[in-house]
Amino acid sequence: MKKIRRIVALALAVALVGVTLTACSPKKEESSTSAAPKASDTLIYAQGAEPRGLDPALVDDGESAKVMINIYDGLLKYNKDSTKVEPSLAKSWEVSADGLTYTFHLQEGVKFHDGTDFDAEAVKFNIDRQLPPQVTADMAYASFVYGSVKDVQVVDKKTVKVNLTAPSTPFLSNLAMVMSAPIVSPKALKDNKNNVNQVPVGTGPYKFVKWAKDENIVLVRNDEYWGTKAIAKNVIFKFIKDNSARVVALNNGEADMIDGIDATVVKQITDAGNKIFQAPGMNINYMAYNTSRKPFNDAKLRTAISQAINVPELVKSLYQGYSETATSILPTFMEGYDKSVTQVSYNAEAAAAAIKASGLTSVHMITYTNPRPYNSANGQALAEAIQGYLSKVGVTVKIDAFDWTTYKQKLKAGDYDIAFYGWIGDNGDPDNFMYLLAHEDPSMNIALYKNAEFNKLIAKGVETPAGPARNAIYTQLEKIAAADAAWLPISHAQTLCAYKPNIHNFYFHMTGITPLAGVSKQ
Amino acid sequence: MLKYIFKRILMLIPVLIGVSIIVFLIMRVFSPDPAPIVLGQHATQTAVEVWRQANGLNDPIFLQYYHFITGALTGDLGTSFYTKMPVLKEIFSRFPATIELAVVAIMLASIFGILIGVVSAVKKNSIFDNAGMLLALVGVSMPIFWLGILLIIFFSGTLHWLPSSGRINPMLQPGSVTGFYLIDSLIAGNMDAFGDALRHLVLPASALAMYSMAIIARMTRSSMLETLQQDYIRTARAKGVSEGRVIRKHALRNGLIPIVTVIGLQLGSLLGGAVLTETVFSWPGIGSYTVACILKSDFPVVQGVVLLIAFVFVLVNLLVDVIYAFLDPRIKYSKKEG
Amino acid sequence: MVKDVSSNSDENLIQAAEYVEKPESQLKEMWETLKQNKAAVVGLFIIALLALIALAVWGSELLGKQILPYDPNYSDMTKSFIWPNAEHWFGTDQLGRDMLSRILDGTKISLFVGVAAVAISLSIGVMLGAIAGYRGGKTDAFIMRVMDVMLSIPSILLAIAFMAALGKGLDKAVIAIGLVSIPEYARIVRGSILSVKENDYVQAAKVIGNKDSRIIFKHILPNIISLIVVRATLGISTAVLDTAALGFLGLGVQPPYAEWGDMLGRARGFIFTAPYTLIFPGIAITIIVLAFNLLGDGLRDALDPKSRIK
Amino acid sequence: MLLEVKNLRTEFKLKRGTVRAVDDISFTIDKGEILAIVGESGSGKSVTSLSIMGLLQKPGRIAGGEISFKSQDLNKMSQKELQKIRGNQISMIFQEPMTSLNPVWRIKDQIMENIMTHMKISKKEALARTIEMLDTVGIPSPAERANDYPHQMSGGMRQRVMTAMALSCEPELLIADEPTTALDVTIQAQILELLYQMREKFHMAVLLITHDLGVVSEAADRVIVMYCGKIVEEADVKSLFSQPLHPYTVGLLQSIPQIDDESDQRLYMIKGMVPNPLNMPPGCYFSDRCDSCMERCTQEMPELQEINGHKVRCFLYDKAKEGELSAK
Repeated sequence: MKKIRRIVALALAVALVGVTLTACSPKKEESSTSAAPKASDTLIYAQGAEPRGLDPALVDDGESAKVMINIYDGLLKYNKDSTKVEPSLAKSWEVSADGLTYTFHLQEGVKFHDGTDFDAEAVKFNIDRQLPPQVTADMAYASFVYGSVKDVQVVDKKTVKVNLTAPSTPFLSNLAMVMSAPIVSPKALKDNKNNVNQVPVGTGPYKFVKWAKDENIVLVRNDEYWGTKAIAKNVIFKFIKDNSARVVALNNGEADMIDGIDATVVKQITDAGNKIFQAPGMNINYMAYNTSRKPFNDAKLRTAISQAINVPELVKSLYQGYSETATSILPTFMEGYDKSVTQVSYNAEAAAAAIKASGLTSVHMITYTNPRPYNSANGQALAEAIQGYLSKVGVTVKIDAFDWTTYKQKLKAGDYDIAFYGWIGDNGDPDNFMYLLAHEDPSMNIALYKNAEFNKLIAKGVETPAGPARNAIYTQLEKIAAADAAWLPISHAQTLCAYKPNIHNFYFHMTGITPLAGVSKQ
Repeated sequence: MLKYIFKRILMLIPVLIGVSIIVFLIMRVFSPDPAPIVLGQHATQTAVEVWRQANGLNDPIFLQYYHFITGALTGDLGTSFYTKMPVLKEIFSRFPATIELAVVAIMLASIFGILIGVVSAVKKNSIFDNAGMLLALVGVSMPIFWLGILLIIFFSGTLHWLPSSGRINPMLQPGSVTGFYLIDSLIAGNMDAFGDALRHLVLPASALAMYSMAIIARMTRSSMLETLQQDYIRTARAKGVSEGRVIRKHALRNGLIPIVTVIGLQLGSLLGGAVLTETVFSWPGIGSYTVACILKSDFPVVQGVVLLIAFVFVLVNLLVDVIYAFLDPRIKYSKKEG
Repeated sequence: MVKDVSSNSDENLIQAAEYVEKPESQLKEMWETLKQNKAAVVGLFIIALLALIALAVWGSELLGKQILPYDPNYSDMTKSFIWPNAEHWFGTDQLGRDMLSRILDGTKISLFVGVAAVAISLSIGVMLGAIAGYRGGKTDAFIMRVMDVMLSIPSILLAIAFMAALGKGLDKAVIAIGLVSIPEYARIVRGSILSVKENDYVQAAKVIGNKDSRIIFKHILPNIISLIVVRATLGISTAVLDTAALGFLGLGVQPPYAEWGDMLGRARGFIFTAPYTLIFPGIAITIIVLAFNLLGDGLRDALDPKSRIK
Repeated sequence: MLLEVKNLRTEFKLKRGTVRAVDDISFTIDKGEILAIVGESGSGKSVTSLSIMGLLQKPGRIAGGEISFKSQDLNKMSQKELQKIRGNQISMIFQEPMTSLNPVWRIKDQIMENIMTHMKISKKEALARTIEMLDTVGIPSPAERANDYPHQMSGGMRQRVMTAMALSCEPELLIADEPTTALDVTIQAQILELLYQMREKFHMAVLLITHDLGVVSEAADRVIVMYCGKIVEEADVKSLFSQPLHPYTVGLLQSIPQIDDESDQRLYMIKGMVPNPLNMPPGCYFSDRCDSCMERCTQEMPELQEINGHKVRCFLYDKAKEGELSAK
C-alpha cells in the first residue's frame, strides 16, 4: 500500500516536471518541409549573431540585413562594386526639377512569395506604415529613410509618386538600403499585426522556410523569381557567436562561408585551404574628445594628444592589416573623399612638449567592452593601446569600460574627456558620415562638437544635387573636421569573410550585405 | 505524501513572487536604459523618450510591476523589446536546447561520477582511487569555460573529430515535435540526425558535466566509504553474499540516497553552468540568450527567463525530495515543516 | 566530540586509542589534524605563496617600485603577440604586455576578490542565519524564504545581472559575488544553530538570563565556527571561479587591471594565433582554486571525526 | 569437534604501531555446545569472531594460526569458498540489531537473500521459508511483518529477525556477538531463551560473545575469559562461577550486582582502565590493575596452565602452589 502511494507520488512529480518541460517546448509549427536539403545545392553561411528579426521596418542590425537582402527587393539597389544606385523593383524613375517629387515606374508581373501581386499599392503601403501617423518609435530607420517624405501617391498600378517636404539628395540612396526600404507583402503585414519579423514575405530570390532560434534560418530558392534566378537551391544562415568556433566550423566543413572574422585567424583559414574575401568597409572607428568642457575645449590640446598616438602602428598591430588606417572620416571609396585631407601626424616629442606646456597630466577615458563591426578588437583594447601611447607623453589615463548598453548611457551623461565610438554607413552618402559632427543629439555627436559654419555646410550638402559641387562641400567639411581635431579617426574596418574553395562568386557588399543569388557551389 | 507535494507546489508561489520582485528591481531600477539598443544608431533623445513612454518605462515602478504580474498571471510575459516577439515564444524556442544539454550532462556526470566514486571507495587508497580523486579535484577547480575552449581547440580545431558549435547539422534538423533533437530524430526515425545531434552534444555536455561529475564522484566516494563501514554491510557479508553484490545491492543502494540530493542540487548548478557553456559552444539555449538579453536590457525577456528557471529549479528540488523518499523508506514528509 | 558509548566493538577502542590526548579548542584540534593531511598542507603552501606574491606586488606598487619583470599594464604595440621566449616567459598579449607580469599581478586581484567576496557573504550570511535560527518563528520564515528565492536563481545569472546593473569594477564584482552566496552561509548557520540551540549548555545559558546576542556569540557561534571556516575556504574557490566567469564574459574589473578571467575572455579570439594567452591564465585560475579546495577539504576532514580516523 | 581455533593471532596495523587484538588464542567448540567468550571492550572477543568469519576489515588481518571448521582451515580458504560457508554452515548475529539490518530493504528480502544465496530454491519457496523462520523466532503475524522495513520494528523484534536470518540455512555453528547488549533487560532474557531453544531445535553449536557474565551463567556450557587479546581463564560454566581462579574473573564476578545482597557495601570495581593496546604493560597485561600483583607479574607473561580441566593464566597458580588451591 505504502509503496504504491510512494510510486504514485513519484510518478506525479515526474509527470509534473515532464509536463512543464513539454509545455515549454514548441508545438509542431511548420509542416515538416518536404525533402531535406542536400549538401551539394545548399549554401551554409555562418554569421556571428542571430538577426534581430526579418521585418525591414523593425530591425536595424547587420545580421538581419544579410538575410533580408536575399528575401526582399527594394525599389532600387546598389551597384555590385559601389554605392551607386541601380533599378530593381523600379524599372526607372524621374525627379522633378525642384527635387520634391520622385516618380517610379515599377516592374510588371512581379509576385510576392505568398502569391499576391507587387504593385504601386504595395509600395504605398510599405512607405505609409513608416510615415506618421502609422510609424512607431521602434521603427529604427523610418525617419532616416523616409524622414523627408510628405506622402505617396498611386498614379496607376505600375507608377508611384513620392512627394518630399524638402529636397534630399540622399533619398535615392536610402531607397536602396536593406533597412526600411525593401517592399514587404502587404497581405503578410496585415495577417501578422504589422510585424513580419518571424514570417518575412518579399519578392526576392529566396523564400523564407524556417527559423530555429539561435541556430539557423533556412531559405529556399524562389523559382518564380522575376529577375535572374538564384543558383543554389537552399541557403542556410547559421549563427555561431564565437569567432574562433566559426573558423573551426568553416575548416571542419560545417559552413561554406563565414564572416566577422578578424585578422589573427587568416593564416589558420588559408592553411586549411580556404579562401579569404576582403572588402573595404563603409564605416569609421574613431576616438572623440569632449569638446564641450575643459581640457579638450582647446583644439591645440586635442591636436597634441592626437599627435602622441601613432595611429598607423596601432592599427597595424591591433587589426593586423585588416583595417585601413583612416586618413579622414569618410571611407576612401565614397563620393567627397579627397586624398588631400590628412589628420595630424605622429610626433611624440612635439606632443609631449605641448602637453607639458598645457599642464595636462591625466585624462578620463570611457570605452565599450564589446567588439563592434568597426572595431573587431573591442573598445577596451583600443583604449588600453592609446593609454600606452599617452603614458609615454606623460599623461595618465583612467579608463572606465562598460558594456555597450551601459556605455550608451554613460555617453549621454557626458562625463568623460575622451570616448570611443564608430559609425556604420547606411546608404553610401557622405552626409551619412559627416552629419554626425553637426548632430544635436549627444549620443550621435559624442564629441559634442559645435560649429555653426560646419552645420551650414551640412545643410547645403543635403540639398545640392549629386556631382562635383556637392563633393567639394564634403571635402571642405572633412578639412574643417581634421583641422579642429574633435575626432581622431582611427580606422576603417575591412570586411573579412572566408569561404570554401568550391564556392564561386561569393561577395560581400560594402554596405554589409551578402546577396547569395549569384553564388554557386561545386 | 501527495499532501506534501501539494503543499510544496503551493510554496512555489511566494518563491516565484520573490524572484519576480528581485529581478524586477535589478532590471528596471538599476539596469541601463534599453532604448538606445532597441532604437539603433539613429536613435535621438526624442525617439528614446517616445519609445520609453510607449513601453511604460516612464511609469512608476509599482505600476510597471503590477502590469507585469497581472500579465504573468494570465500567461502573458510580455514582448521582447529587441525582437518584438512574445517572450514566451522566444524562451520556449530555446528552452529545449538547454534542457537537452543539461540532461545529457547530468547523465554523464552521474554515470561517471558514481562509477569513479564507487570504485575509488571500494579500492580505497589504490592508484585508481588517487587518480580518480585527483581528477575530481581538478574537475571542480577548472573554470568551465576554459575547459570548454580547451576541448574545442583539441577535439575540433586540431583533431577535427567533433563539431565545435551548434546543436545539429541544419540539413539534418528533424521536424520540431518536442524540441529535443535526440527525441525528435528518433521520432522521425532519422538515425543520421540522431547521431549528428549526439556528436554535437559530446563536447558541450562533457564540459558542462565535468564540475558536477567531480562533485558527484567525491560525494559518492565518501558516502560509499561511510556505508561500507555500516553494520548491515557486515551482516550482508556474514550471509555469504558475494562482494560485488554487497557493493551493488547493499552499499550502493544506501550510499545513493545522499547522492540523489547532490545530483538534484547539481542540476540547479548546471543551469548556471549552461550560461558559460552555451556561450563557449554557441549552443542555442536559454543560458547564453539570457546573458545577451541582460546585456541588452531586454527586461521582459530577462524577467520571464529567470522566473522560468526558478520554477524549474524549485520543481527539480521537489522531485529530488520525492525520489529521496522513494529511495529511503525511513523518510516521511507527513510532518515536516519547511 | 563524544564517542558513542554504546558502540563497544574492539575496533573503535583501538581507533580511539590513537586519540588519547584531547585538544582544548575546536580550531586547535582542526589545526592539529590538518597538519597531518598532506594535500591540505600543499594547498596551504600554495595559498601562502600566492599571498606572498600578491603582497609583494601590491607593496611594491605602493612604494612605486617595480618587482615584476615588466610593468603589467605597459603596452607596446610593436610587441604584440610575441610567443613565449627567454625575454617574455609567457609571451605577450595583443597589446604587447608581458603575460607573466600580468598573471603575477592578477594574483592580487583574484585573492582580493575571493577573500573580500567571502567576507561579505560570510558576515551577512552568518548574521541572517544566526538571527533566523535563533529567533525562529516568523523572522526565521521570512529570512529563509528570501534565501530560498535567491537560491532559486542560478548565482552566476544573478551576478551577471548585478554586474550589468552596477557596471564593471573590482568593488562591484566583490559585491555581486558576495551577495549571491549569502544564502549558503545563512542556511548552514541556521541549520547548525537549530541543532546546537537545544544543547544543554545553551539552555543553561538562557536560564541564567544571558542576552540573546551574548548567547549567539559566546555560546553558539564558537561551536559552529569550524563549520564556517570550512565553508568559507571552499567559498573562496567558488568566488575566484565566479570572478573569472564574470571577467570572461567581459563583466569583471576595469582595465587595465590584469584579471585572469578577463585575460581568458580576450584570449578567446586568438585561440589559434596565440593559444598561450589562453593556457596560462587558465592554469593560474585552476591552481588557486585547487589550492583553496585542497585546504577546504583538509579542514573538513579535520573537522569530521569520522573521516579523521584513517 | 566442530571448530578448532589454534594459536590465532590477529593484528591491526596502524600508523602508530601494530595492535595485537587477538594474541595467540586456542579453543574448540563441539557440536551442539554453547561456548561463551567473556571480556571487556577491547579484550579481542569480537575480533576473534570476525576472524573466524573471515570478515576482518582493513587494517586488521590474521597474522597466524589455524581456524579449522570440520577439519578445513578457514584461514586458508579463498573469499569465494568462505562465502559458501558464511550464512550457511556458520552464521552470525551481531550486537546492534538497530544497525545490522539494511534500512532500505524489507526484512523478507534480507532473509530471502540469505536463503537464496545458499539454497537452490525458487523465490516462492524462499519466501515461505522466510515466513516460517520468522514464525519460529516468535514474530507474531510473520507474513505481514515480513513486508516491514527494519525501522518499523522494535530492537527485540529486529534481533529476532537477525536470528531468523542467521538460522535460515540451519547453520552448524552460530556466532552470537553480544546479541543482547543493546536490548532492554526483559527482551534480553527472551532472546537468550530463543537462542537456547534454537540450539535445541537445530542442534547447532553456539559461540556466544559477551561482556555480561549474567548472560553467560544463563546460557553457556563452557566459558572463556579474555583480557587484552589473551585467554586468561577457561572452564565449564559451573566451575567458573563457583570457583573463579584468575583475579580478573574474580573481579568481574564481584562487580555483578546481587539483588539478594543486603549489605550496604558499594559494588566492587576493578581499579584502573584497560591499558592502551599500543602501550601494554610488560609482563602480565592485568598486572597494573591486579590486587594480587607480585613483582614477577610485572616482568613476565604467565602461561595458560590447566588445573583439573580448568585453565588459567596466572602466577598465583604456578604448579608449585597447586596444593594450596583447594585451601583457598
